[in-house]
Amino acid sequence: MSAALATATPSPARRLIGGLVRTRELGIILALAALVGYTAAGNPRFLSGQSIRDILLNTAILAVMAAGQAVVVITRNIDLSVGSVLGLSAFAVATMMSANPGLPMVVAILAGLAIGGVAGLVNGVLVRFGRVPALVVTLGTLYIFRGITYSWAGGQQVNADELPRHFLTFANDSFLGFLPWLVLIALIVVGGVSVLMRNYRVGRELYAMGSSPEAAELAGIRVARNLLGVFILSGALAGLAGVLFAARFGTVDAAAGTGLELNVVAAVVVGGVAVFGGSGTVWGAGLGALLLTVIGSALAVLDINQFWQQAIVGALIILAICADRLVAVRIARALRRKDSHV
Amino acid sequence: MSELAGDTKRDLKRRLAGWDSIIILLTVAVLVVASLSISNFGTGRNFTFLVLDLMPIMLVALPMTFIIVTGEIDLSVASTLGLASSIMGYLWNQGLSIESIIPICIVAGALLGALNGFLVTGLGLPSLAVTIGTLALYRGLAFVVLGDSAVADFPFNYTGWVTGTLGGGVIPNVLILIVPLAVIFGVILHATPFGRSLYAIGANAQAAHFSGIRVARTKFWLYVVSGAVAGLVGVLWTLRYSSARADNGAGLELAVVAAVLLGGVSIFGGKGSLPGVLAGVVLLAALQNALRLQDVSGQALNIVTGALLVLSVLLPNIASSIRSNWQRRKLRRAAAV
Amino acid sequence: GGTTKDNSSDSGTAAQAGASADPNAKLKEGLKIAYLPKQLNNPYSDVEVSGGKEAVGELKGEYKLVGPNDASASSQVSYINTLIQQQQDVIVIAANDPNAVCPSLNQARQAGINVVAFDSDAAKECRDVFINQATTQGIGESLVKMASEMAGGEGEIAILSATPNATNQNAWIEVMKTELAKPENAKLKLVKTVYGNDDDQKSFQEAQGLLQSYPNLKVIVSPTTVGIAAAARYVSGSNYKGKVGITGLGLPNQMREYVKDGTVKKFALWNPADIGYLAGYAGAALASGQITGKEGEKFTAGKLKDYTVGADGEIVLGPPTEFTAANIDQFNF
Amino acid sequence: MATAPPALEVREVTKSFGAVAAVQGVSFTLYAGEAHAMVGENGAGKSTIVKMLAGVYRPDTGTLAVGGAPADFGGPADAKAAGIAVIYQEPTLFPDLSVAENISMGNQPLTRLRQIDRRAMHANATRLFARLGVHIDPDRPARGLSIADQQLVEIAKALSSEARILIMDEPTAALSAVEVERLFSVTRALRDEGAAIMFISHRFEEITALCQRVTIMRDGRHVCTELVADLSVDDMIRRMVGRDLSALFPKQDAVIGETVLEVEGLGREGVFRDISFTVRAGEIVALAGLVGAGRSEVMQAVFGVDRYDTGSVRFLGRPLRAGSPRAAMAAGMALVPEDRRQQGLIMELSVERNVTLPRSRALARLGLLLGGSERREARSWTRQLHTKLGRLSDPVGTLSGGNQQKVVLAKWLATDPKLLIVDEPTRGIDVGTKAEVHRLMSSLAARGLAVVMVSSELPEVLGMADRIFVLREGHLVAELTREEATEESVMYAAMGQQVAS
Ligand SMILES: Nc1ncnc2c1ncn2[C@@H]1O[C@H](COP(=O)(O)OP(=O)(O)OP(=O)(O)O)[C@@H](O)[C@H]1O
Ligand SMILES: Nc1ncnc2c1ncn2[C@@H]1O[C@H](COP(=O)(O)OP(=O)(O)OP(=O)(O)O)[C@@H](O)[C@H]1O
Ligand SMILES: [Mg+2]
Ligand SMILES: [Mg+2]
Repeated sequence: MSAALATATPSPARRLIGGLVRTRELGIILALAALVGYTAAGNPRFLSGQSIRDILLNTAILAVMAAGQAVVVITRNIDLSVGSVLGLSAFAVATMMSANPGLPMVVAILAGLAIGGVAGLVNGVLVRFGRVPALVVTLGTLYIFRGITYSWAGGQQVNADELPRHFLTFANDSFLGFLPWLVLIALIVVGGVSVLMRNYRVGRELYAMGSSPEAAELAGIRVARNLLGVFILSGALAGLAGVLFAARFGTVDAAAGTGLELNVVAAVVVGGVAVFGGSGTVWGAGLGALLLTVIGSALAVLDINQFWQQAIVGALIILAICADRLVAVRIARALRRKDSHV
Repeated sequence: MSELAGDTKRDLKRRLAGWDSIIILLTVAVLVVASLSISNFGTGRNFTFLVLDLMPIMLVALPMTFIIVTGEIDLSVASTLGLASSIMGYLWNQGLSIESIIPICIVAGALLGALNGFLVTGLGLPSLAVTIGTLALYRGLAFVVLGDSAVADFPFNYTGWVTGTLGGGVIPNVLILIVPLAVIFGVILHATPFGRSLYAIGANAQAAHFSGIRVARTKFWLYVVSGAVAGLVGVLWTLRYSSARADNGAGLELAVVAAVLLGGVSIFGGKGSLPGVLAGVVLLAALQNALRLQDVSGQALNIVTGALLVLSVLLPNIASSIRSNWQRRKLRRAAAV
Repeated sequence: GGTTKDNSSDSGTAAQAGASADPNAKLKEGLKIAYLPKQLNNPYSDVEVSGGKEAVGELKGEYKLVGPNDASASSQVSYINTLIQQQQDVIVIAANDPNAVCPSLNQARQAGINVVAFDSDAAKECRDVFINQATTQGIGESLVKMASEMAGGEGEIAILSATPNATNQNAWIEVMKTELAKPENAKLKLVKTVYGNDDDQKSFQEAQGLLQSYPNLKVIVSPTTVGIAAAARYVSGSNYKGKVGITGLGLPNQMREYVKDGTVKKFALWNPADIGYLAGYAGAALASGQITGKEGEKFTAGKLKDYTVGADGEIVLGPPTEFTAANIDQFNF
Repeated sequence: MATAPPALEVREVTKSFGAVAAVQGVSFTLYAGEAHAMVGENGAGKSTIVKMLAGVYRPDTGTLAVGGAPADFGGPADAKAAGIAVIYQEPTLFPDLSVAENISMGNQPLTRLRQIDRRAMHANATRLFARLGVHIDPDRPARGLSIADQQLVEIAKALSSEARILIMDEPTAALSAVEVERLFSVTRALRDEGAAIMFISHRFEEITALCQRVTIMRDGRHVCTELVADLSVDDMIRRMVGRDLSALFPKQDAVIGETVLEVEGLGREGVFRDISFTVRAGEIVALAGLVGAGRSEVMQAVFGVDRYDTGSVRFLGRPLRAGSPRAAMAAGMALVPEDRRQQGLIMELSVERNVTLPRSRALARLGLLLGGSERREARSWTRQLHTKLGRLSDPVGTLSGGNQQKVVLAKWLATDPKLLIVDEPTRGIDVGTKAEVHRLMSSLAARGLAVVMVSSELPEVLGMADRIFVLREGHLVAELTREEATEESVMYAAMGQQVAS
């Protein structure tokens, strides 16, 4: 009797809830639409080709890092060292390219990924085998990686005129003439990691690890391997972001990316990834990065007093978290009502 | 009863082996070695400089320890400090007396903390996310209040008091503030039912709730206290540099969190002690002071801070795993015989 | 904003205040001269202090360079305290906040240390002399002049500055506003001042925001080396290139590319190395008793020849150099 | 049976935690097609053995052999690969993942692109639940499942792995008779298909119903392994405790006094509705019902840890503030919750701190907690409940499951309440101590304490309660007196139909 009940086709209630769950990022999409609409109404140039291009280019770097960070946060860890890794990679790659102008872009990207990957490996080993909480490790390596970059760079700066032309134009050139390379890379990263997290075993294992670390060990999940992988991924993506940063901004010194870690974490959190792990999506984090960038650009375009801008950014971050929370509560309530037999 | 005494003695031994006592010993060692080997380190004047340098971190770390013990975090403290400083400058320009400005700044800090507390406990939002938001918000408001200007003409009897020493000797005046506050926070955390409840909340909030502890209310008040202390430090900071600016104290939050973690407090809550945190603050400040006197560059200071932070947790873990490995091997050998 | 009114009882009563200058005193050798720029690892600061190092070498003194990684006044104070402990003879400082460093600088002066401010001044009660790159008035005027040339005498202009608190930038901007108020500049309209915080990325985005908000913008004036480079880079990579002019204060090495590709027609700067160089000699002159910081005192600064202390202890380096495609290849800093 | 190689062989394994020797030189063998019971007092070392078989702990000395080949597990993954499925004593679910995902974690069905086949995963969960006869939505997150539902998901998880060796550590502790019977029929089927089963329980009727052989443990040592048919329950208890035990449920008669608790029309949307009952001093009232009937929820709302939407609670004639456990405690209530890990204890804190947590205010002098008052109090209560522990300053998480339960009891008895609410008070407690707990409750009631007991164990309910309220799907459906109550009458009310089979 119960078998028949349970295998019945999904009830309307379930489909409704399924829909709700699938639009977990609904709040942030609405916020984004409202903000763009409002800004464009105030200044139509906000939707001009150049402006959209600029926003997407600016989002690209943040989104690449947010994708890695989202995965780390989903496993109930955090990687605060990403800003410093970006700086290290950006400086190293810029130095390499200025010394060997003939190297193709692919080599630069691979070098960035490798440098970031090694940095991530260090984090991962300390977290897993040193049993040091990720926040402590990466707060430490935030200082250490930055210190290394400073000691190496001193006051040197790699200027645009020292960098090869193809490296600099990479940031402005487009694939097939309309999709900038930077944006394409960001889309591939965010999309690829999203699919990995949603549809592959290893992705679900990462969710499981964040949801309950003890249970993950007991379930025979290879926690050590996964965790190292996660930190390497986050590091490598920060390294990649460093290459994109160097190409886009042309001038690189030891301070590149200072303080960026808070933006990245903010993007991830605004994008609906729970800081206690286990839930949230990578593409949500990508949206979070887009929202933060749009906030920044919109405030500049709306001609809002410089001094108010930072305050508004803060207020909007909090509003976004509240909206996200509201959606979560609504889903939970819907679930409970559906379960109830009273 | 004798069993009880035995328990106490063993506990003492275990306490001594705990991380906070290691960090305390390490701090003492660094102070002694630096005084002996670095000229100018052990001087009275340097002591004053040292205390002035560590004052903001030390004071903000007190409530931060409480908050981290309950498993939450407050990253907005430095921005609260900046906003309090801005308010101070603004009101001073408006012609208010300093005696009325100081309490206003502390109350303003408390209100900012209350907003954090409401968002975290009232709406149930994660504190890391909330306080990243208010970090930006409060700093932004600081600029709104004071803009790009700096206010500098505070009365000398106040600015001089903050940088001065007791009777012109070597004891800085601000110690009169730091020491009692540290003692009060320490006693509350370690010897009162309230302190006990903080550990319970941090280790398992649900079980604490089932035990009749008012989890949300407790956390709310911790944020209020944290804000008030940040407001007070904003005042002290402004007086010390005789400069009220919107960007005062920027970036201090990470230094505070680093010091608290170095002091052996677990970021996941439920573990840690205040003496350990105090030692952590002193250790970081003393090392930086000593290394600066040795002309070690700022970058190297970064590396030292970071390495210390990681090693502080890593080394005890390695030691304990070596110990247990060794024990296992001994057992196996005994079984084989 | 407030200024220093009656700061402290020890203001202006530094140890040497009563002493009188002896223009013929010999420059001492072995002086310990410490440079404390706004921030280490900043290309502009690096060029400045390189001149200082040269000067101290010529003076046979002990050169030392310390400084924070962030451009904040509070970290500078810690370094001043350290320098006091180390009993330096001269501190050469570019103040991040004119007042915040004041109590510490006064402590230094009470301990017998001479204080030279350069690049960015400290409150005048707490330093002996200030090496000014050019008069504030002169820089402000020349910025407006270049902007007007580029805009063809009329249209909208905007300023991309450093931090909202930067002393020197704010002073220049004030002068610019007065200049713009004059009838000959009536057709120039300053639409907005934005701040890139001397952060490359932030400056880049602010430049972007300006161009979006003000479609008719003719010129961006950036009186900071980080800002002008970022603005030039953005414009050269966007379709605003050729439509919007960039000018301001910049380092030739950073700007060479954009001058050559036509994004930037003209910009200005003094030689930063000379500031550090002059500051070194001024410090030595103070420590040797040649000058005390009073108006009218004279001293010789090595290859830069003779200087006179002006009002409020200011020593002006000289007029800024203007760089164009024609002359930029002659400079390397 | 002896001709085929044994499915699993345990030889002389030893495991110590610091100074505690949890398991010392234990050997036994599991055979395919046989259900093997393991019994022992709380802290005898059963769960420690389970964790060694699961690869969680590595034995200090001794070896394991699977299917005749020696096995050295580096971690749970290795044990899993060797065909061992484990249901741990404490549920280990992933709260954020759906129930279906929890069940197939690690062996999700894949599509051709090696992506997860969600449809097949859902179908798999539905099939397993049908087999166990439970209604849990496979798509809901595991968060918020009751302990019993969690235990059922754990069972489904273990079944889904189709392992050759199935180890179950007190899987029935939170289940009521109906679910237990379903579990047994599934387990018997598996056994008959050739799986080796190891089953741990403190309920002897379950052991005689399911198992062929039994291994008895005492203080970390192996006492004997015998055929169940050769031993009487008393034999087992004697060997496991080392002495004879007398009557199991010694209910004392008590004078019933004035009304202590009055619950009037209590309701909470989606959970329970219109619950009214009273409890008088000296009385033991039991709430019975199937798992998920809402009994725990009702009592949690009464105590104030949960909200309620309608109705009122009066305590000793005065209205009790809703939603405030502190007010309830001040009035003289105590609640021993069902989930000791999440609700009852703070695992990282010491035994001492846990016991005195609700009373720390009363123990303080001038607001300060100095000296040994906490320690003395903790010592006297843990002694009274025969808690097996090393030091009072050890984290409570290092105690065995049953001993943790005793600490929760100690914690609340120490508050000297007028009304004691106990939710599954003897979950995971061994026979000896269970008798002790019952004696204690009974004698407290005799001294005028009012007791509300939520229990899924029918014998306990029938043996202890003066009156029994039966809940079904959030409604109060029956009130039975001690005389009226029989297994049949309670089950009939709980299920709303005649008991099948
Ligand atoms: N992680 C640990 N650290 C220290 N001691 C432990 C740990 N785990 C178990 N012990 C101790 O080992 C002994 C055996 O515990 P175990 O959990 O195996 O008992 P059990 O037989 O399962 O009891 P129960 O029936 O109560 O579940 C107990 O004395 C317990 O305190
Ligand atoms: N936090 C929660 N969120 C949503 N539903 C819940 C939550 N806790 C319990 N439930 C549901 O409420 C119902 C009542 O559960 P409750 O634990 O009160 O039952 P019970 O009768 O005590 O049974 P038992 O304790 O034996 O499992 C169950 O269907 C359960 O799944
Ligand atoms: Mg057990
Ligand atoms: Mg229950």
